[in-house]
Amino acid sequence: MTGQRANLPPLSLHVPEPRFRPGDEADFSDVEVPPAGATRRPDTAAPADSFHELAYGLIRVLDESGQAVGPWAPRLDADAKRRMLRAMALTRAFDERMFRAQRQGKTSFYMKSTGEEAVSIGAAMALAGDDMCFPSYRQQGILITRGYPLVAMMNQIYSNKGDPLQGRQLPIMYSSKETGFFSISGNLATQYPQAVGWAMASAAKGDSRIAATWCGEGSTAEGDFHSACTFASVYRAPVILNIVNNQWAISSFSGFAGAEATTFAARAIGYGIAGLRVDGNDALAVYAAMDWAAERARTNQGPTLIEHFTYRAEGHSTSDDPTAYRSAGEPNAWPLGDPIRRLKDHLIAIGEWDEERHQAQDLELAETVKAAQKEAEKNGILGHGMHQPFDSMFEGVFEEMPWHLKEQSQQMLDEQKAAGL
Amino acid sequence: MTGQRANLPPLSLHVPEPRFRPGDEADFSDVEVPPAGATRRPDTAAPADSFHELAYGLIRVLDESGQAVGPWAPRLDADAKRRMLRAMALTRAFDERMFRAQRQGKTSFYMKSTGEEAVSIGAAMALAGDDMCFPSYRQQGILITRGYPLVAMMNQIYSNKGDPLQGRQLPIMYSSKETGFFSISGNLATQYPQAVGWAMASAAKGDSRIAATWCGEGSTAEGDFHSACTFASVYRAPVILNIVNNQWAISSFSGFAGAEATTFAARAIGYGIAGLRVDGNDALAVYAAMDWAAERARTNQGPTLIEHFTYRAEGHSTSDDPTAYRSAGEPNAWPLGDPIRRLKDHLIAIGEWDEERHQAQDLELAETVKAAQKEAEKNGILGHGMHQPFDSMFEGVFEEMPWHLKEQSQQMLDEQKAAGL
Amino acid sequence: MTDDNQTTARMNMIQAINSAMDVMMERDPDVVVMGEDVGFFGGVFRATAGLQAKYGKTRAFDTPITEIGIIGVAIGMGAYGLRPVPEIQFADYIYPALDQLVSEAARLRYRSAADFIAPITVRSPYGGGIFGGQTHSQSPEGIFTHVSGIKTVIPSTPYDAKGLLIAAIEDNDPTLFLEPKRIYNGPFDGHYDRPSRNWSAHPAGEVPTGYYRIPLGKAATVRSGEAVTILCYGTMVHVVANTVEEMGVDAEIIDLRTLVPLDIEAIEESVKKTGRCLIVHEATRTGGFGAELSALVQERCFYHLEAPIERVTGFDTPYPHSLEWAYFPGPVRIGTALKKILKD
Amino acid sequence: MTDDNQTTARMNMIQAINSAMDVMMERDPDVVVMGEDVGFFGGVFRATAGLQAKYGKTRAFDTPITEIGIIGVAIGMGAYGLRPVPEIQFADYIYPALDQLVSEAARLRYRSAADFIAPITVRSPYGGGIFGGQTHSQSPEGIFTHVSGIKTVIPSTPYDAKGLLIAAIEDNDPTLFLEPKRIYNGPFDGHYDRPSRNWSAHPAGEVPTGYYRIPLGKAATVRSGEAVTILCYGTMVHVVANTVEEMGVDAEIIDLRTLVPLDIEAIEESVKKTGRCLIVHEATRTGGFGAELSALVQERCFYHLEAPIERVTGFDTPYPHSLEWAYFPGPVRIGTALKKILKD
Ligand SMILES: Cc1ncc(C[n+]2csc(CCOP(=O)(O)OP(=O)(O)O)c2C)c(N)n1
Ligand SMILES: Cc1ncc(C[n+]2csc(CCOP(=O)(O)OP(=O)(O)O)c2C)c(N)n1
Ligand SMILES: [Mg+2]
Ligand SMILES: [Mg+2]
Repeated sequence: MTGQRANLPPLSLHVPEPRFRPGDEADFSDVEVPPAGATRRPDTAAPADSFHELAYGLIRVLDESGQAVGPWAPRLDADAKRRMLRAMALTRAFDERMFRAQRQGKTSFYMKSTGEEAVSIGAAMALAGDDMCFPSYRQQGILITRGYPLVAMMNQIYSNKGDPLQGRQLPIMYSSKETGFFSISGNLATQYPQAVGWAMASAAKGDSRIAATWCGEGSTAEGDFHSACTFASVYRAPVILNIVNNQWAISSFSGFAGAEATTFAARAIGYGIAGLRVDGNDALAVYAAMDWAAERARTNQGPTLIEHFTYRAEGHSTSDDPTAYRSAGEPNAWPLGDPIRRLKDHLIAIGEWDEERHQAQDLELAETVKAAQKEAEKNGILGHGMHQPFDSMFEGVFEEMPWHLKEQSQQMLDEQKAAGL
Repeated sequence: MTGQRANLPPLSLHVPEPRFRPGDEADFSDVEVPPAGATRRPDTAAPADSFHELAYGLIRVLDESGQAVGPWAPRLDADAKRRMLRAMALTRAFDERMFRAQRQGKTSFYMKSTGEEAVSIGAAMALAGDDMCFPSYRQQGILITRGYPLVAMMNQIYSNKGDPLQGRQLPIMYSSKETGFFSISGNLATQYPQAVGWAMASAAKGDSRIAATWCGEGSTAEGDFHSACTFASVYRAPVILNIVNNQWAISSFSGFAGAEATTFAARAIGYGIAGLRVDGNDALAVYAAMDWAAERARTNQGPTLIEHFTYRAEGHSTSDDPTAYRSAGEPNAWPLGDPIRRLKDHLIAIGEWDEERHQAQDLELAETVKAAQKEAEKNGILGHGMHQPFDSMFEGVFEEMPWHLKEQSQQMLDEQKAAGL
Repeated sequence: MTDDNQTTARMNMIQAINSAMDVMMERDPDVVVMGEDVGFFGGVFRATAGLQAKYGKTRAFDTPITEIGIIGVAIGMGAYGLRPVPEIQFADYIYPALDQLVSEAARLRYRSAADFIAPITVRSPYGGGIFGGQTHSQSPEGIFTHVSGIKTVIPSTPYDAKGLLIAAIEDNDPTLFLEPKRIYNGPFDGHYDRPSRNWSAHPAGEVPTGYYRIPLGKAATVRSGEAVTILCYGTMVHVVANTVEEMGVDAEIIDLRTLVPLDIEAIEESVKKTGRCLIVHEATRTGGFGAELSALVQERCFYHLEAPIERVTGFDTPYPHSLEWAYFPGPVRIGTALKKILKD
Repeated sequence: MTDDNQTTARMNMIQAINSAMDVMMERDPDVVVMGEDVGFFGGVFRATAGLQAKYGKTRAFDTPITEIGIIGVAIGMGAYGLRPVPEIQFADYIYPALDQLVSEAARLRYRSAADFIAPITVRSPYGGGIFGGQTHSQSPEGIFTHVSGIKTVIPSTPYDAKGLLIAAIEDNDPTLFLEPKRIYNGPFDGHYDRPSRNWSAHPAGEVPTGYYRIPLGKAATVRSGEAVTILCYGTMVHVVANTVEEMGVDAEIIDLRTLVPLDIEAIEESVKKTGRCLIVHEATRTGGFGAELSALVQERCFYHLEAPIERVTGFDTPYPHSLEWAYFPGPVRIGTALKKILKD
């Protein structure tokens, strides 16, 4: 054969390493933050390959002085913005309380969305109420925005007798068809092709509802993500594919999902679909991007993939301590700020909000959450008593219970009884 | 909620449709074929994001007059080019003969690579002999280029007693570690992450050997493809990821893999890795692209993804008739021509070949293949007699045969004996 | 469950399967078929031939080659309210979709407390006997019968195939419908060296042209007998029936038709009558569905058993290309086992 | 198989597993560990803690979150000549990798006539008892024991875990090494409402610090007895042992340790002695490995059996979060089955 090998240095394997580890001082001063308002907003009918640069930039609306600027600034009235702020603050209050409940041994597990509230709430505000969401486990903000009862959420978290999912699912794995919120899976990214399928069905039926789905940047590596993007591209499905790039996947930084090489929004370019990269801590930018993508979907322009660039301000879940693998200073050093503070500052800057009202609202929301918790705990907490009849375990595996489950159920009941349980 | 739904037309589902179906006249006159030599050749150390346009163009070397032109024209002497031509012609002759053997009932299955010979042979010429190939089922040209014995290939196809794979695999699922040719799988795209793993191992060990892999454009939809690209990007693996875009996947045209939306080379951009799109019927262009990618890999610049734009001139395999789903005229109307004819014309144009020699070579190769076939058939053909001892079936499931396989083996032998077989 | 007085026609198993989808697509606009090459071409085995021409591209369509995607998208469509019938081109290629099938389709109803369901019917040709080598011959049913929340159906005749497929499509649970490809064109007696037959001569090749159902979970007694009960399904039903006939054994042959949920009553009743039991399947032995059958029979009929329950199955090796007929559980192996059971 | 006179130390199962990898990475530069969060962080259960610091990033590294990729890449590394030990974070997440495991790792040696091999050891925590809900509690061993070409190993103590893991890493065949996460920290007697114990009080928590092997395919007799044989593995070994003790039954308890290849001799010998057999596992019942065990025992010990073989297993439902302890095959269920077996 030809291919004479040149006298080359040996190969070496590159293994990514985050910039800061425990003990390091986090310094993001070199992170380029493009100015708010600087990104162009293509027509929603523009071909996907006419705005590739949007996959590499960062759509930002809120500037340093709290003003909403540029072509992406959404036409949202102050009421809507206050509702948005409120949903974000409520989500945070809810997270705080439920995290604490887990620490108090009232349930097995919890996951906060702290610092990422804008991603789900900005999105939920931009979608129609009957659009279908296929979330991952960190979009509780959608349920809260859509008015799903806090008590029902807590009942699920406690797996108690009020749990709509009958104690079957790990805490926070909500499901509410009525709310347009698909059953959350423990298996990452499986919801992605499902969302595309739902959207394809809606399109095939000449419906007007669209679908949206979310996954973390780490989860984009799963095969399901790729299948979904391929299907979405091929059939021009009316779906919005959201990547929540909070820069961490448990202990693995985004470099292990490919962030050293390019943005996650650039995946869209690979499939020839529309791609946006958005400041995920800017609720108005998230809203605007979702609104734009929804219009594309509704007008048969096909799918949009949106990278929401944000930061996971706390641990992955109640099961980990983030200071074991990243600099303790990162959350505060992160330059894109806190989404709640930024929207609040905006409302104050435009004269539609003030510190007093904010504090009052925080107090009120804390009370609301506390009251809901009290209510929910009336239905029980995990591990303290059996909240579902034993044999409920056998229901719902199939629509009709087959003989073998009936038998197993009966045998269990008999045994429990014989044992005096 | 906000999100007032505008008064929009109903959604509709786009289902791709190829341009020509049986009965249609295939007309590719509007297919834009960029002139040979027009594409720039970046330095092999150039960053992957500095030549995105190469993923949308078409690297071509051989021009209409048979000259090798432009920056990608490889420095290959006439001998090497003649070896290349010979390997291509031999591959075609082999395919013809084995296809016929299947039709004659001598084996169960065969797959030709007609029209795509340049993709595997141009590649094999550019790689070092000890670089590791992870092919799909249509790269028999690699084995032939590397001098693997035709008789051994045929023995495999016949599952006869000379079969190096002991009759265990479907015809054409070759394996030869010595030849740097990984065991072909029946399951599409599984070789992609394996190739990346091999390359990562080579890099981790400070070796100098690189890996290359191939899959069809249809197979790029598999999750394995995505996993492989992600791993390759993250660890900058010294691997060349080849997509053979022959425009058909059994009966499904490339639109069902996403070709309506963008090129397959553009997938590279999505992962932030180097991407090239090459005229797959131009053996010199394939060689040049592989050579460039190999140099990148060997100098720790990481992976390159190459789309080889070609055309599957015949059926998918012996199991289908392509005129049932595409225009019978397509293969001839296809504008990029036949790879063998094009390289032959080039060699003639530069005065290094002539029609007589070509015809003589064709005759000689046909004889070579015929002789090999005669030789191979001495070892038997499929279905005529048992070519492997019955109990060989139980060997090689594990390194050492466990008791249950020993028992099954013994029982089978006893039963066969009792039945007088 | 049949429309009365409907006409019948001679069908092979492919045609019967095609007819089931045709009938259901006609009756229910929410039924869609999809998969690799199933659209214009009508499937590599022609099972969906003509459906795209009749029902349009949004109801019968080709898909990208990603089994994850095919099943994941079908689940999403099911959640929307459609009743998708995805095809996996060969059962050997179902593994990439396993997570979507096991963690999603099979679990959706349960985990959402029936808020969402996945009423999908996954069709896939399975089994050996066509010289397909190790990746076109597998029988993976044993993987799915272990998964709670999914039904597994395997027909053995054109008549059953149509009736069962209609029932599966109408079922609100995810169903794996495995099609024994060796008998697509005709019943197979296990003698690969004899001329092949087609369904035209077989009574179950006479198939109603319209709608009818065969309920899931009900076995069929293919032959009544007193000497031994033989449990089998798919291709093996015919191999068993022929072997029994050749040997002149008074066996009761039960064609399970549905593996989950299983017709345990039929099994129990028969084994209690015969006192002996043989289980035959093509899948590899260890941990195959035969193990479950053996365990169940033993648990329920222990005091009626006069001889050990035997299993004749594929060996615990991949399906070898050239030794296909040594691997295939044919008349010799079944016959030997029968003799052994009857001797004791 | 042990270095003589080596020192021992108190280890829980995580530490023993960590030590096995440490020892092997020290001895063999081709051993690499990889998986989601296994690098810097040392794994969500800390099984790989310290290995990256000691052996560097190219031998212990984090991976993208794609199980297809983790196994596919490990196979390629194995083909190169390394001996990869990939971790799947929870066994519930192994399904996306099924095709790479079944169609590739398990088949590579066979289909290439040993031209290429996949000497990989896939580690994964499995089983319930930690309130993990349905996607952090599964026991999928029954899917893999049905697949020819892959070995399945499940330890029940720190001592066994280390010795078996070393043997698995040295083995040239692909091995699935399932780690019973409920007993990572201590043996579990099945009474979830009693204080948990840790390995420090258990003899098998004393583990040699250096190299030793426990051969694959050999079961351990945890308790000798005459009344009944109990076949079990992983967490259930301890639950069974404790139940037997509480009930005062003279049971022979066999810890299978390796499911494929199985120690059939130990099983046969024991059942022929006791005439009775109970099988216990946590996985769902239908088509679980218990079915295979039951079938094998029945086939080989039929004339010695004095009562039906019983199975106590997980139910055929997903693992429910709140009713975890009703699902878990605990002392009540095991006790009831024992009484039934002994009564007959
Ligand atoms: C298929 C699968 N593999 C692995 C896991 C374990 N796991 C749960 S969350 C997680 C990290 C996900 O990170 P990312 O996608 O970035 O989402 P984030 O938690 O940051 O929102 C992992 C690896 C899982 N749940 N499912
Ligand atoms: C996992 C898997 N799914 C489906 C198939 C069936 N199949 C074999 S070849 C093929 C088409 C592949 O097309 P492409 O990737 O374009 O390669 P080409 O045949 O054109 O070279 C299909 C669907 C398979 N072998 N494996
Ligand atoms: Mg993340
Ligand atoms: Mg192709």
